[in-house]
Amino acid sequence: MENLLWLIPALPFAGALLLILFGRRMPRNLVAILGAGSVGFSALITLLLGFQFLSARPDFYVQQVWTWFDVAGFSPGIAFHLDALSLVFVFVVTFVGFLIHVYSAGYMADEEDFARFFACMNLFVGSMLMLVLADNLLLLYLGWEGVGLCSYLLIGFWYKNPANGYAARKAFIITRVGDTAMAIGLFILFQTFGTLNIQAILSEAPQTWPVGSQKAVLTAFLLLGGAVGKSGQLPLQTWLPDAMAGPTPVSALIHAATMVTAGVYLIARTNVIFELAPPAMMAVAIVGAVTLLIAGCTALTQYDLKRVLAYSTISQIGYMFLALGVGAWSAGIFHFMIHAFFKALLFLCAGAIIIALHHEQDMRQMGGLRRALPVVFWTFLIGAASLAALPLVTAGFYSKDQILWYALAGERGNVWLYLAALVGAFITAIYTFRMVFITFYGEAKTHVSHPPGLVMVVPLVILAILSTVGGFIELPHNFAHLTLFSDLLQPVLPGIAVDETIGESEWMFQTLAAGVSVVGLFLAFLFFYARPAAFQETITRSKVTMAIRDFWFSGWGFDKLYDMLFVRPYVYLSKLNKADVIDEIYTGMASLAETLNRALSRTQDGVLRNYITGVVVGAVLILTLSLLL
Amino acid sequence: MSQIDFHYLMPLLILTGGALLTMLVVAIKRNHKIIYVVTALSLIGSFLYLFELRGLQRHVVEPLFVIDGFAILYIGLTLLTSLVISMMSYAYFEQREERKEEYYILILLATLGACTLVISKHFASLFLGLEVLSVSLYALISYLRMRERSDEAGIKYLILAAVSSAFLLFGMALVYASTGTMTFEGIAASIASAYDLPLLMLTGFGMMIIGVGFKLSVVPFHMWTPDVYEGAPAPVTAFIATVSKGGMLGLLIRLFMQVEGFRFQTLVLIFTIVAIASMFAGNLLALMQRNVKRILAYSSISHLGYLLVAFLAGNELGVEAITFYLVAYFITTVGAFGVVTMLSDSEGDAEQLEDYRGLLWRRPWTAAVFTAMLLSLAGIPLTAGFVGKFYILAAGVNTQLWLLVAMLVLNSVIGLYYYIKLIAVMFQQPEAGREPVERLRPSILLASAGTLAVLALLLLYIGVYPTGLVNLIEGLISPATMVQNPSAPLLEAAK
Amino acid sequence: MTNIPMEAGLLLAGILFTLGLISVLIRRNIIFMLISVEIMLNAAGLAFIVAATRWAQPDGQVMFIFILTMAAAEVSVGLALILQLHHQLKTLDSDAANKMFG
Amino acid sequence: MIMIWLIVILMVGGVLAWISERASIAAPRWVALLSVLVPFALTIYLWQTTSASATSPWLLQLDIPWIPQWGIGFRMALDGLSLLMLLLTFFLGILAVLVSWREIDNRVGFFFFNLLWVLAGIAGVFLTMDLFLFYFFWEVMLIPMYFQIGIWGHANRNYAAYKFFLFTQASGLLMLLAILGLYFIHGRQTGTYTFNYFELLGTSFTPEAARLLMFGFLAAFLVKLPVVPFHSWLPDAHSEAPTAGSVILAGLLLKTGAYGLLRFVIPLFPTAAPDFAPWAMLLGVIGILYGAILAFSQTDLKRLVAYTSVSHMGFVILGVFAFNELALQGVVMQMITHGLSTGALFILAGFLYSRLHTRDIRQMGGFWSVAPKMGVIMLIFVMASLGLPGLGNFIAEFLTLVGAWQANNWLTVFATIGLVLATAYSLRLMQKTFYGENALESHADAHALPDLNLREMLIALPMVAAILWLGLYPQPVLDTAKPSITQQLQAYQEPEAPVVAPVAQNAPVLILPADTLSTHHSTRGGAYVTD
Repeated sequence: MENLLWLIPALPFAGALLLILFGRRMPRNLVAILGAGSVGFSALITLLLGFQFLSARPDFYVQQVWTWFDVAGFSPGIAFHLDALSLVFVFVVTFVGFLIHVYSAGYMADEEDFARFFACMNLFVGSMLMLVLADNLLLLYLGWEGVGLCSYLLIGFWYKNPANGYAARKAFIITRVGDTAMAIGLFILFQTFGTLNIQAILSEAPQTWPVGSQKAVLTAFLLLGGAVGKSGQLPLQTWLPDAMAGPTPVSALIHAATMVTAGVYLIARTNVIFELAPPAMMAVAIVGAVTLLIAGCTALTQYDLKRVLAYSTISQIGYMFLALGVGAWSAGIFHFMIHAFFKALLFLCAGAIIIALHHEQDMRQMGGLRRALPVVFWTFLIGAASLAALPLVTAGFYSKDQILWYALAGERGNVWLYLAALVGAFITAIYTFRMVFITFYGEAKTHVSHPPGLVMVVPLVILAILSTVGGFIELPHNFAHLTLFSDLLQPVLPGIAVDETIGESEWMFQTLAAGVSVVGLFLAFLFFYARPAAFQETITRSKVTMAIRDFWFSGWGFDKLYDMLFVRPYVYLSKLNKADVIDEIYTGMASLAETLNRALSRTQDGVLRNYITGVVVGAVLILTLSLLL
Repeated sequence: MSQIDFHYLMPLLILTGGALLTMLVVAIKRNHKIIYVVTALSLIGSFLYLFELRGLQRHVVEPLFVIDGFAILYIGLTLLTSLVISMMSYAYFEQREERKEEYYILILLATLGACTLVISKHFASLFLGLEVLSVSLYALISYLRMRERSDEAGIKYLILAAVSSAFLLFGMALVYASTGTMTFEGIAASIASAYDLPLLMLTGFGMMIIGVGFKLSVVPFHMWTPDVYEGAPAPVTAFIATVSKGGMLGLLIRLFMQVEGFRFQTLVLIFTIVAIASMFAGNLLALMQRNVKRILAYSSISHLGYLLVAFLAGNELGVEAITFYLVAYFITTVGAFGVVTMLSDSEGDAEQLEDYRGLLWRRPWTAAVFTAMLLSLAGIPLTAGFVGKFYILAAGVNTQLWLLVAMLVLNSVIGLYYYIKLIAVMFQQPEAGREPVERLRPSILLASAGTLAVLALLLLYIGVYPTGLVNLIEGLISPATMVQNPSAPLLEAAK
Repeated sequence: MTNIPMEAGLLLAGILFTLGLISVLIRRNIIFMLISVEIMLNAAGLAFIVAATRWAQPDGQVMFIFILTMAAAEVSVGLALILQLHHQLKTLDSDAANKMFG
Repeated sequence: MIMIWLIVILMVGGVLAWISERASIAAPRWVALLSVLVPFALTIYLWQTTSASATSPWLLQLDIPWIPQWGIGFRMALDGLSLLMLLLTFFLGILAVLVSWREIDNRVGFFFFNLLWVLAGIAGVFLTMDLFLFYFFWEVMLIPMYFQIGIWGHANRNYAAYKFFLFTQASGLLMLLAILGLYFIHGRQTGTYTFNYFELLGTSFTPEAARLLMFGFLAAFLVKLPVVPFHSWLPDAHSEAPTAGSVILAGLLLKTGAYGLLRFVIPLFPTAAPDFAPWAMLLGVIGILYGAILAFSQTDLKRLVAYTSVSHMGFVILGVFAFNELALQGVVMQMITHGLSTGALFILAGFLYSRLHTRDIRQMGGFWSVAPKMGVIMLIFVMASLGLPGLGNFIAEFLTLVGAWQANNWLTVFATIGLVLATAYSLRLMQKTFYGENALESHADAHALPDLNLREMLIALPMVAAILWLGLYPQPVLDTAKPSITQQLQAYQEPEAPVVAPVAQNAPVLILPADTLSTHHSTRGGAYVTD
């Protein structure tokens, strides 16, 4: 059975290949079937393998398909490694991926480049699976870059609009910055361990590097660089909101559920190295905490539905980073899974709205959609509740609560991290329900023309169910103490020790967290449903609040900052030197020769007496030389 | 003079006889074809006689001449070059109204002068050879009397050559005054023990360098070169560029080797400066030039600079290199001027760059030959010029003349520019190129074309397989051992 | 005779030579230039004779005769050329013969 | 003998192509195609049938006396490195013939003559093991290339052709000086005056001499590669050359520089090269960054691609001077994959030019909608040029960087930053051509840009297949290169061992009777067998 492992990434790749080669000549139905079907089969195999894995409980399955290359003992294979961690990711990628593919068949139905879309999507799923299944970091890097490429292709799917192309390039380049750091990290790892095989490195590292050793810290930071780029965390988060230029299913799959969490996967995968580098762990936590606050604040101010969701994604991944940073590995992964469900759901709902409103994304043009799109409303509401972590009934509550708790009580946690996470949860609740109220309540501003068809609705419903029940596989120990998920991950990810002194008061903090999200919901109700005008007035009255709002709206000015610091100088420098200043040296040499030529030509004036003078001068010189020396 | 002396001097005597015979024939009947045949026969005869002399011992005709392998090599080279030039002259002069017959007398006499130069070992024979060569050249340069430029070139050459002769003579007189002998070995003997040259000698050598430098057209005595090249008829230009310079170079080598001039830093320094200046001046002057004959003139200045690099190496390898380079250079130059001759019409010589535009498409074979010649001048592989340049560089590197070698490399690059500019002009699209006013009968051009073809093939052959020529040169020069110089046992291991 | 040192003779020849050279340089008339060159040649001849006297050899005299012969040949060719040039340029100014340059 | 045949077939084919022009205008094309296909098939055959023995990396050797007086022989030898380079040469040669099929319509015969002779010269460079012969071929390949640029090039062709010729000549002559210096030093030490590569390998120098000679060799190779600041001939030559010329320039001529570094600089100067290594690597890094920055702002499509070559070739020198197997394997891969990817980009530029008659990317854009096939191909090679894993260039760059990291951390960091800049220019290229609003829509005829036809697909698909193959399973290539790379590095791996017995001035180590010279067995050159 585990011999089928290679098929999981291979099927989507095969689908992509067929679609690239023959897609344009295929009927649309076939394209959709091929596209969704190949991912579906992958999901099926995952299911089979997953059952086997769960029942047999091996540490991992490994399958080497072929040796990629072998140079001087460096022999990374095209080899797949399935353990609990990858299983979770593969499961999410294939299942959510499959659902989104199905949804896309409806969403993209009117698109001209139907085949290209599915080809890219399949290529993406394949690369993503490669990433999470890779048994060595180089293959992981292949998947890593592959998903980057697909992200580029899909953000720029509507290539005719230069803005989309810009967003696509921005995404690729900024993530490439992170990738570069990661590549350097790989160099260090290879130099130290002579291999890039993940398991080998993880088992070697503790023997080679003492805790806190300089190299371990450096490596961890470099890997963090890669993770930060891919996952849209500070300081490389600016590409993700712009990435919303792609079709909405793309945003759902790539920029919410899967690719952007690759950073989380990388850190979790190399957890041993991070454990050896406490400063890096701290950095992960701080990056997460700061990012979740900044992105949350920005999400409060956005009007573009997809941008709100994008910032929310950044913020939620911030939670995952926070969890990883405090050593709550399985909590981070758990949140990843739950987030994948509800964020994909939210995006798909947003997609349904957008397509229903003729590609209208501005929330101010929406409103009152509750009645026009009831299914979308309910599913969106479920997703939003999960995102806002409304207590008890949502999956989001359980996953986020774990993170909050460990941020405080974990051995690496502290009050500040906890406070940041708590405030973040509060903000999350506000902006989530701001969306709900503005979009679905109030009066309708745009006519709904295009209600979603069955292919679109079914994935919504399934995801809505998952967003609710997904949380019940891991319940707090003071609640029901169900630890299915963390048990699963136990062999891969180390557990977390809890500070016993505050262990007693866990109830209190859980209630606090629940309360915060309910208060947030209430405030959103107040500001955006009950008294929107008054709230608006409060904001606009004061210059300070206006300035804050503008600052938040601009994503805390990062875009502008980078533009000024990097983009403009680079473009300016490049344009300035377009003609290549070094060429001037050679042009100069050429003109020097020309000048000399002109000067010498003047001596050849054709006058006999001057020629004789030349001879005489030469004679004098020679005689002087021979007499003087 | 014994009988054996006559035997050894026979090639020169044949030439003299040929010249006299031509004169007589002209007196009897002016016929271009007959004169042409007589000339060719006497050159060929003279050349064939050289085979008689091969392998014989070095022979000295006291006190004036010495005939050794070196001399035979240079005489042979001179004769062949003259032959080739006269072959190409036929078509050239056939289309011109002037009396053409005396031209061949002058060619024969000039060749005789050059041959005398390379076998002389005495100031008197040196002077005689030089003047026979020079006076013939005055007439040759201005042979096309009706052309204003011919006359101008002639008078310029005459005055300058006379001035330089005066320098040479005065220098010889000073050397004579200092040593009391005019034979090379006598001079060598008198300074053999000297660590430093006496003032009189130095002045004398200095003034002789002026005379020699003029003939070689090296900086700063080069200024006549472009004007004379431009004004003289194309075949004569070829003659000046090759035979006249080759003869003088042969003499210079013999003199310098004999007196071991390389021992004296001053002389070496002078030649170094002259070499570098010639390379630069020649190449820089040619850079933007638009007259092909002038380009070739300037290029010859720089090539003499290159030759001086090998000359300064001052050992057997250097002499071999010079000789090899001369062969390559002769073939190339004669070939290049041969093309110019071929393309010239009765109006004037084909010397403007415009005349060559699109030549590759109009007359592909001619253009191909010209391209090959230019590439050889530039020293690009597959041509003899490359091997020659390689040889010179080898000589320079061997003696570790790094400065000169570096300058040579630098100048090769500068020079490349105008050679490939010429080539580029040839493959540009023709824009109603100036066709020759009247074309000769193909049969007349056949000789020229055939000669050019032979030259081109030779160029490639030597470029690809230089072994034969190298063997010949080494075989003729080594036993000559003009100087018993033990400090240069080079390359013997590889032989 | 013998009490005139060789150096003096050579000096005389040198002065003559220089005079000739200077006059070649400053004269524009081609005939005069030719004459000046002859002076230089004869200066060289004189130097040969002085040298021959020093060594009491006939070689120098022989050289002088060579020089004379050669000078005659040169002048004859030169005059012919000058004639032709005058025919074309209508002047004997050597500076006028500057059609070729560059 | 097969090695000579490879070259002779090309040369004869060239002459035949020229002559056959009289028969018909199509004849030279077929002649040319055939005369490249045959050597290609022969090389593949060689690749499949021969393998390096445990003791010697040499697969074939040949030694025919040529100018025995000077110790010059027609010496050739084939090892894995040469074999790979030959494969690349003939592969790109075939493509170059195919792209010229319709593009060249005047003086077809002469064009193919030049094309084939360039290839012959390049093949000679990759095969020869005699330094004189090496220089000979080194120069021989320039002239036909010069003609190609000068006759069939674009508007500014003369300038470009001059520049190309002057740069390469100047640097080549410096190499010639170094070769001569090497020749005489070796000759004085051993009494054996020879240009035989295998014998010269053991020469020992004073540090001063070694440095000077190495710089002589470096001059030629660095200019050819090219390394900033000697690169300025390249953008002009590449952009003005006809498509086939650009392909050969970028794909092959630059590789001769890299090959020279591997074959000559590294093994000949094991003492001087490490001293220079940091500087060389610095030059490489500067090249990577400088080329990338310049590529970013170019508006001429071919010029842009040309500057990317500058950037990519920076990796080559970076890797070469890292002196380890990883880096050198990376370099070999880089030579091959860059040949393919940049060749492909030039071919695509040629396709676009033949349709649009412009190379200005400001006048392009949005072509995906009309020419999606071309778009996919372009995308693949753009991705290759930015080093996307899965394509050959990634393996090359990664191995190079991993290897370079062992040698110098900081420089490798900066080189890695080059990957980001590569992304910037590559994506800009894609954006300006295939993304955005269709630039042709404003014209009356929106379909002025037909998609790739069958012949063009026939050119493009093998390249795609090759670059994917190299990206996913490069092992055959790596295995082929391995023995020769180990060989080149021998002097570096065991620094304590007396690699080169220090040869005293008056105690020649090699005392050989003159007549055994041509079949002399040099320990460092491997068993020397004439075939």
